[in-house]
Amino acid sequence: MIPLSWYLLLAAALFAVGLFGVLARKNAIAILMGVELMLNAVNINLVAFWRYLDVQAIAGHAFAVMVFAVAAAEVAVGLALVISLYRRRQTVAADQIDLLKW
Amino acid sequence: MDNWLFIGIFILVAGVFPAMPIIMFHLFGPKRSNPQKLETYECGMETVGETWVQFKVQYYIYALVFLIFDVEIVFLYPWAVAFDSLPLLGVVAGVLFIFLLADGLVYAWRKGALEWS
Amino acid sequence: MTPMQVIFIITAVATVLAAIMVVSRRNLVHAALFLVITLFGVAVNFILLDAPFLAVVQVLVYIGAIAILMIFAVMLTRNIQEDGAGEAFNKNVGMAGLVSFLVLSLLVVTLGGWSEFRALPPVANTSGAVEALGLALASADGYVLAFEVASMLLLGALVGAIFVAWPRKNENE
Amino acid sequence: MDPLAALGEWFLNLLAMINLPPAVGQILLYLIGVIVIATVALVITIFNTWLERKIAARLQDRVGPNRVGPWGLLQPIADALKMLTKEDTTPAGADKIAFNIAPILAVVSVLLIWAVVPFTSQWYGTRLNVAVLYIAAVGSFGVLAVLMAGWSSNNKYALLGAFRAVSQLISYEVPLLLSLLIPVLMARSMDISTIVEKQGTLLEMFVVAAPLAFLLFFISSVAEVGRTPFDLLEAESEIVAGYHIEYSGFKFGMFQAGEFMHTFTISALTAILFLGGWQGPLVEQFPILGLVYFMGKSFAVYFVTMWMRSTLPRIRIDHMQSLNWKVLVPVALVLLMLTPLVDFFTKDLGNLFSLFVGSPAELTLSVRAGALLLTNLAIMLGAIEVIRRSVKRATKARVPFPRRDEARPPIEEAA
Repeated sequence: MIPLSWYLLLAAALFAVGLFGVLARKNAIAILMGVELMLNAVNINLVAFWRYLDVQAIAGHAFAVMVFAVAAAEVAVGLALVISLYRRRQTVAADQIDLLKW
Repeated sequence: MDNWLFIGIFILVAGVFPAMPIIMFHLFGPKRSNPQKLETYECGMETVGETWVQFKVQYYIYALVFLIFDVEIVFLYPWAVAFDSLPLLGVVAGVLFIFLLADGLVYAWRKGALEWS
Repeated sequence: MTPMQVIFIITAVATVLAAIMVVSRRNLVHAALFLVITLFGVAVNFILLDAPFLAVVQVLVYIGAIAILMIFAVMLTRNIQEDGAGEAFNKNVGMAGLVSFLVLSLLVVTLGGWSEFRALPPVANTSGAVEALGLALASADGYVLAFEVASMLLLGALVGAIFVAWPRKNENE
Repeated sequence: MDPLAALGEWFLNLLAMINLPPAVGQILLYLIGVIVIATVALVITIFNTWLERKIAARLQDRVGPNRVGPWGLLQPIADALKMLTKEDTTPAGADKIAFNIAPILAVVSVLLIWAVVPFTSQWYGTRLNVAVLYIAAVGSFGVLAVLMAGWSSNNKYALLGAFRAVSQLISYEVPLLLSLLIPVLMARSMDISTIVEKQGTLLEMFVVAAPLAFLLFFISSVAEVGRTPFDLLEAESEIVAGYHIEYSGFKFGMFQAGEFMHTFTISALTAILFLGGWQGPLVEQFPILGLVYFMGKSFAVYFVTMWMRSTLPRIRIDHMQSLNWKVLVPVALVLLMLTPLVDFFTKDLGNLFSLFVGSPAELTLSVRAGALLLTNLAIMLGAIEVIRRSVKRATKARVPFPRRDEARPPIEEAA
């Protein structure tokens, strides 16, 4: 059967790839995609631990559903910011959004 | 798990079913192509510029409201399944949840974000 | 190797490869389509973990709504100049690669030597999970507070996002 | 014993005799089952293309296809052959992979629904305890297919059509999901077979207790398919042809086939979720009768969609969005707030009355169904009244159209 560590390794790989995307991408929407990858990695971990530790404890499911809600909220507001920014500055490159930078 | 094995096989077969006639069509259909035929179909006019249209923000707003509603409705399905064992408080919690959901719609409506202009 | 392991390895490799494509493709629509493949791979993993409800929700919410919203946003903010010539990465790409590689190797080293939970616990019947979740979400000694707070969070996100994205009156487009 | 189950048993025994491991036999059996279900769905679709043309013709006082085969029954085959003579084109600037995957995905998204549809009490692909959400989730691949088709064509009109189509599809998914919640709430289960089993008698059919949910589900499903009156995706006079403008031959045919199959699928789902699916008199003694009931109910609903198609004009895009966000979604939300409350408070009423008369279970049932029906009717009447008033207020300000002689003043006599 599949050991738990396999799932954790998959989640780790997804998390690292997502982290790279967040740190290295130039386009703000691509950064949000990286965040989504990281959130998915977290969800795999939550569900894997739920399955291997205690199926009766529903916390794994409840937290995973909360992560869905948080991801949706984050994407909605994040993309709204990107669109608003694009309308004013005609750019979606994250390193050109430096108005608050001194 | 067996159920999902069935679904997995179904996905594969469902992919093959429409792919078969398309491949057959690709192999046996007539091929008398010329560059004119492969041009973009825009009422016979020459295509000007790249394919790029500035879309209205309206499309995004609808998708946004849909996303939020989608997630909230997903929360309600387990609640509906467990309805028989819920106490009054649980039922009220669900109804309150739907009420909060409706508030978002009211805001969008009052803001005029639902108008197709 | 059992068939389950084969299925897991195939989906895991496909998921991670698609994720790498997501962060490296310059064409953002392609990146979003690869994101869909990644998300679907994660859904298959949920199935393997006996959580069909979460798998279905993953497809419904992530692929059906979030990915669609991403593609919409990409097309709304498409800029001809940035499309062809623009770089995919910013100037910190080397540093970012190093950091994420360090994180990954740390996790791999830690998890590689971990020998607990070799096999799936034999509890096969997880079909009551959806009902238990529904009960937990709406009962006072469960997650009813989290349930309502999630509703408030989503309401706030909806109001905030519409407020931000909707053009101001004095803004001439 | 059920004939199909006996056949499967015999097949497994046959495989065991030639020393195949049982797991392989099970997979082979699944594969055969999948192929049978998919073929049935496709054959029904092909038959429906003929039926639809015939009925649309009768409704418009024409004869319809009558040349190929008896009563024109072989017309679909002639259509398929004709499509094969078309040229397979992929536009020069198109994204080849996405362009070719999109039509396949469009069919897959509909075909997958049939994996959980119960034909009779014994005959179904598989039983999932999340079947209702599975159906909704599978539908999101259809949205993706539309977006991929529009984007990969590299054509302004295709992209614009895809945007319109997707905004319609996702908008109407909100009332669809909300109204799907009502049968789930009433059956206390997301398993579609359990939902059918709960609708044993006429009074238990969900259409009796929740007619408003039935209407909401039906309207939003028709919009989801994009049939008249919601066919602005391919409004020829406005946006050339919608997202599939660059497709030709069988690739275009796949989009059409997907749409036809989807129409029948939503009819079947309406029959299952609200009209009791395979339930009917004598179905316990002869399970095979269930197939007749199920098909009869599905085709009855399908006939209504065809009837709508031949009689209703196309709706305008702003009306389409207002109908969704300002009528269907608010009504669904109000319904969803009241239904659980009514349901909860009538749950034990039967026991109360049973002190005086009859058996509690039956009484509870009729009290609950009656209360829910009254709630539904009240919401429906209230909604109609609100809409009537707001329409009245909106039309008062409208400038009346000038009469003909005012609009065009008589020409002054020429000098």
